[in-house]
Amino acid sequence: MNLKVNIGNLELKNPVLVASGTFGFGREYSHYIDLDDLGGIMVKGLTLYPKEGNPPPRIYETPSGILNSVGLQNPGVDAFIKDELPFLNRFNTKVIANIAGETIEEFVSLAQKLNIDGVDALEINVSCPNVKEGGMSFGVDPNSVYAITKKVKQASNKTVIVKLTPNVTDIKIYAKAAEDGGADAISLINTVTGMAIDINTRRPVFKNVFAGLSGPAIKPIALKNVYEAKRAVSIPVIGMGGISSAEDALEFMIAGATAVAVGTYNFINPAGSIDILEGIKKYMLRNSIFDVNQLMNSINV
Amino acid sequence: MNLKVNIGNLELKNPVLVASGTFGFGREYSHYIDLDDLGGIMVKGLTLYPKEGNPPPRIYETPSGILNSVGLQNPGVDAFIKDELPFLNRFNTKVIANIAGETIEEFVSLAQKLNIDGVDALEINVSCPNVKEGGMSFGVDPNSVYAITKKVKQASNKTVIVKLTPNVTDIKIYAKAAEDGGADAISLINTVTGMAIDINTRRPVFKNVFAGLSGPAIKPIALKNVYEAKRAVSIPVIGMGGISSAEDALEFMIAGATAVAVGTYNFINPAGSIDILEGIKKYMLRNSIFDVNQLMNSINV
Amino acid sequence: MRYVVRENREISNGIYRLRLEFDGIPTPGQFIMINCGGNTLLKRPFSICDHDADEITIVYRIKGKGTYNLSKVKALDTLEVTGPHGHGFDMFDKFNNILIVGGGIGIPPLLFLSKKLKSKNLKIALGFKSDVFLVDEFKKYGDVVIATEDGNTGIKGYVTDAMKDEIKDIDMIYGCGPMQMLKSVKDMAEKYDVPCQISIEEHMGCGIGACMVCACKTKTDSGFQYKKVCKDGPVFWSREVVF
Amino acid sequence: MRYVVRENREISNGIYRLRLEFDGIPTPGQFIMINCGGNTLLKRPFSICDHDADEITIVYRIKGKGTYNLSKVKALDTLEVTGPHGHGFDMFDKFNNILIVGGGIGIPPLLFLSKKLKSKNLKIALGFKSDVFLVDEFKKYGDVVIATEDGNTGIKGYVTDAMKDEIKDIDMIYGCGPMQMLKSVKDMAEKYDVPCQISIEEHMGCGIGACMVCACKTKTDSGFQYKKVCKDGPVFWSREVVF
Ligand SMILES: Cc1cc2nc3c(=O)[nH]c(=O)nc-3n(C[C@H](O)[C@H](O)[C@H](O)COP(=O)(O)OP(=O)(O)OC[C@H]3O[C@@H](n4cnc5c(N)ncnc54)[C@H](O)[C@@H]3O)c2cc1C
Ligand SMILES: Cc1cc2nc3c(=O)[nH]c(=O)nc-3n(C[C@H](O)[C@H](O)[C@H](O)COP(=O)(O)OP(=O)(O)OC[C@H]3O[C@@H](n4cnc5c(N)ncnc54)[C@H](O)[C@@H]3O)c2cc1C
Ligand SMILES: Cc1cc2nc3c(=O)[nH]c(=O)nc-3n(C[C@H](O)[C@H](O)[C@H](O)COP(=O)(O)O)c2cc1C
Ligand SMILES: Cc1cc2nc3c(=O)[nH]c(=O)nc-3n(C[C@H](O)[C@H](O)[C@H](O)COP(=O)(O)O)c2cc1C
Ligand code: FES
Ligand code: FES
Repeated sequence: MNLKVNIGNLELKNPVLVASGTFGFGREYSHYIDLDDLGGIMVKGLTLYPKEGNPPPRIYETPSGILNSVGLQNPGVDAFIKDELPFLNRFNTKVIANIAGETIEEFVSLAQKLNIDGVDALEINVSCPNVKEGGMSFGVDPNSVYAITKKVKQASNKTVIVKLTPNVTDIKIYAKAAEDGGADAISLINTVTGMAIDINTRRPVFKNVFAGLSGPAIKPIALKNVYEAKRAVSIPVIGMGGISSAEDALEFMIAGATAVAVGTYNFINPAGSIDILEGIKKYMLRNSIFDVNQLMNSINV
Repeated sequence: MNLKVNIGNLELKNPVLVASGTFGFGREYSHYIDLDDLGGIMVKGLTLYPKEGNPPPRIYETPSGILNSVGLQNPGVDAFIKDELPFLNRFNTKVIANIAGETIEEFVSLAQKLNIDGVDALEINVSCPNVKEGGMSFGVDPNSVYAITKKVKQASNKTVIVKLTPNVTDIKIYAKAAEDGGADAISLINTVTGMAIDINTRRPVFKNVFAGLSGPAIKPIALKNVYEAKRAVSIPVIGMGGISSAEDALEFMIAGATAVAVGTYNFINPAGSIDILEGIKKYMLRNSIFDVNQLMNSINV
Repeated sequence: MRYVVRENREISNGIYRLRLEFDGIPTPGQFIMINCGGNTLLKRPFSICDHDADEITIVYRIKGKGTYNLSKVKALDTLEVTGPHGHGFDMFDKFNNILIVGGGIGIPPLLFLSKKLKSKNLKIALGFKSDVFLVDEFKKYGDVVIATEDGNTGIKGYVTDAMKDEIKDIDMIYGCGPMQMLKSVKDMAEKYDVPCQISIEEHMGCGIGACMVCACKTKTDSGFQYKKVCKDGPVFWSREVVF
Repeated sequence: MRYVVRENREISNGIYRLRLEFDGIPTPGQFIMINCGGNTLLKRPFSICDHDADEITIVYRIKGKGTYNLSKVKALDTLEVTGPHGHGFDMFDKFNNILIVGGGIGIPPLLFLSKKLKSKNLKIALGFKSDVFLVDEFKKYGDVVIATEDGNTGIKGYVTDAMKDEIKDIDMIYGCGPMQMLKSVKDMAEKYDVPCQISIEEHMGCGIGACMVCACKTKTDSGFQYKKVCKDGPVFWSREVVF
């Protein structure tokens, strides 16, 4: 059975990744699964300088979903390279560094700092809803998506993936902007912007008012975006958003995703990513599919 | 306790409405609740001619939500006036006619035909994701929203409400377009576009591929849209999307909604709208709020 | 309404019978909607399999998470239920020789129908994959022939094969079961020109006729029309239904 | 991991004790995450209240839908559980006179701590709204004073009032309870210059230190830092915590 898939020049041993921000830098989950079994790890979003993130509360459960407002708390790219990357490199899996700049220059600096061994790809996060500077304001402007992609691509010798937000009228335009900017792949979706109010205090639950919705609730939305984006570009698509079972992952692959990322479901089942991979294999056996690439974009419309 | 609220010139006896398409023309629910108790009824979307709608399946359950693809099946505006309106007018509640045209001219014709006694307001549906002609293509173009609103407003002697789609980058622009076009109020959200795939047949579940997501899953998204829209306009906002409890309804009111509409929850609990109204009253008593209008937009940010 | 569960028991492989306190007066072919709990959202429709003074019985198969949850319910638990809903089987005084054709989990409502029709001359053809259920109960009301796909019990094959020999001298046919079976029943009824009613399944939202999601394509003079399974049906004249 | 429930019983008004088969080795102050089923998504954190060879006990209050669902679980049901998680209370040989201060549903982990500290001289101050629980169990390990807000049992008032008289000659304080109480405990510990550890609650995602949602604001030389309640905590030195 062939499970290998290619994202640009990056070969993944299987199509199951873990989504940025839900898996830290892999350390904690290494007690629950063998990280070697993953196609790759999309690490927590990295910024040029350490970032403390937003004040609590940072999470709120909604029907079949969660709202989060972490605000990119992370130790900064230098500490990542020094303290976290060596640990990750002990494993035989791909490391995809998720980067978030407040300016185009920051994205470029991040890319340059990550032109090192042990980093296999960059995922450009132009779609974080939880920060004031940069974040989603880039992601909802096709010109910014294009410009950031282009500059990062010039600065980087890695596979460059652009992560898109679903909070737009027409995802195709953004997918195309990334492709035109030279992206090797796109990934989607980042969280859907949402909100919650405490009716007793009549205050927003989150200090930032808005927060990012993830989890099973958003799966139908994610699937639609992946399907549409795939039809706008010829580069590979990495699908995510609510994936919580092999069946979910298969929907994304059939809709056009070359690989999938498991996010919120890691919280519910720390071995969820591997369970999903096993379920994909079973489905392939049951359906006599010997190469996972046959599944990709195999939708009959 | 005062529960009366005003939507333009329209006075509702209380702020709880039922959302278009989830309540038919009231007949069926009249066996479960006293329609007199509702603030108003937003009837199933009406088209100029009878419409058969989409082939089945038309519904699919997702985590805490449903995808629907009814495709506006309805008997047409004339049959509504002849066969359904007299029944509705037996009750002491407001009738809000939801209209869906394929062209601006159709919207105008619909509005003209509904310039009759017994119809209290129009809700312009520029945001149906389930039809080929018109539907959401209008709703994602601010100019269309403006133009349709303006023409309908000219043609109608009713309170005109414009129903917005959340499938846009910036809801504020659309809310403003409706206000600029002369809308008396806006209502939101219509369904969020989503998709599902049958992994065994590898076909989309729905013939139209995409369908509309509603129910508790979308509540955080709806609330965010209501809050943002309210901050862009000075006309009243009618909030909906996933409301399934008095607490949910209160969140929408605190975020800025003058009235709320219960949609998918009617399916789960046919007396849900009234239970929600009762819950709002209890909250008001508990919090010594004697006028429901004090709640509106009372968020502390 | 919340009703108390009186019994919930596996009666065959993956098939359960649930007896429920109930105060409505259903007719055969009608259904109820049950909130199956867990993380289901919509209520699930189930045909009424039997009705006594203050109790109804449904028989269901575990299909997905709703029916799985339902199978875990115990006597004295309560369930949120609406109904009876829908337009059931029409029963006619003028017809005496009646053929009842059921397949798989479509069989339960036909038991209630058979009970109500019991004064008639009933031929009952039931088809199963392998394990049979409710057969003894049907025997109280008429002659039963059985078909199983694997030949486990009765004729090996489809119920429509078993049915062929029964159809002469029949005044009226009632059918419930999988689409493919209903289509064969419809075709046979038309071939022999026997009036025939069939019960159709479609995914539901409201269950009461308001939301238009449970569309059944039916013939009209001018073309076709989508009727509502939950209100116009679930029972339709087979001639009307466009498969 | 799936573990078998051995007992789940209401021990006070809305307060339940759940005994669960368990094969981890927890220390006091650590917690487990339980999938409470129903339509909850995230697992819920609960402190370990007791531990024996192959069993842990938690004591919980019904708060929302997760704990409500949990209260319906019966002996022999199984629960999906991860843990033990987190950094618990540090226990020091050098300290002998120890004050334990608990409020409301923050009390359970202090029982496990008291048990592990039992060779010490323990003063235990427990505060409740009205109904008390676990008091007899604590009496096995030290002198217990009780405060209830309505005066139902013990001193009328807050546990921090009851605590005032205990603080002299104390080497170390451990606290768990509502924010406001922890703040008072912290202030008093600082006033009397007694080392003090408190257990903090924050809403959690992963529960294992990966997602950064369970932020606790802590002091650093240069300003402040958000630490993780689930991994760096839930127990912190009270001096560190910025309320
Ligand atoms: C009028 C009517 C009467 C029925 N009577 C019976 C009966 O007596 N016994 C029995 O076992 N089953 C009966 N069914 C089918 C039963 O409703 C489904 O098996 C059940 O809804 C499946 O729910 P689930 O959560 O287990 O499966 P899932 O597949 O997880 O359900 C997902 C969604 O699809 C819907 N769905 C799935 N299958 C069907 C179906 N065949 N028909 C309608 N909706 C479906 C569910 O209601 C739910 O909304 C009847 C269906 C209809 C329409
Ligand atoms: C380290 C730790 C130990 C705990 N130990 C206990 C214990 O021993 N006994 C006990 O009764 N309770 C304990 N709690 C609180 C308990 O986790 C919450 O009461 C519970 O999660 C509420 O879930 P719910 O679904 O009933 O309530 P809801 O309010 O419906 O929960 C909604 C969401 O908010 C979260 N949440 C709500 N309240 C809290 C809270 N206080 N802390 C963290 N998350 C919360 C839930 O986990 C869930 O994700 C502890 C919390 C923490 C952080
Ligand atoms: C707690 C949390 C933190 C996240 N942090 C990041 C991040 O740092 N960078 C990023 O690109 N996406 C981040 N995401 C988004 C996820 O990577 C993913 O796109 C999104 O959650 C949808 O997938 P899911 O529904 O499977 O979780 C975060 C999500 C969550 C829930
Ligand atoms: C089955 C169904 C049919 C609908 N039909 C219409 C319609 O005809 N016109 C319209 O404006 N909105 C229609 N809607 C959208 C609802 O009015 C509402 O905006 C949406 O469902 C969000 O609310 P909810 O989550 O409470 O259902 C329909 C929704 C559903 C579920
Ligand atoms: S299920 Fe709503 S009309 Fe039939
Ligand atoms: S809950 Fe995820 S880091 Fe603490």
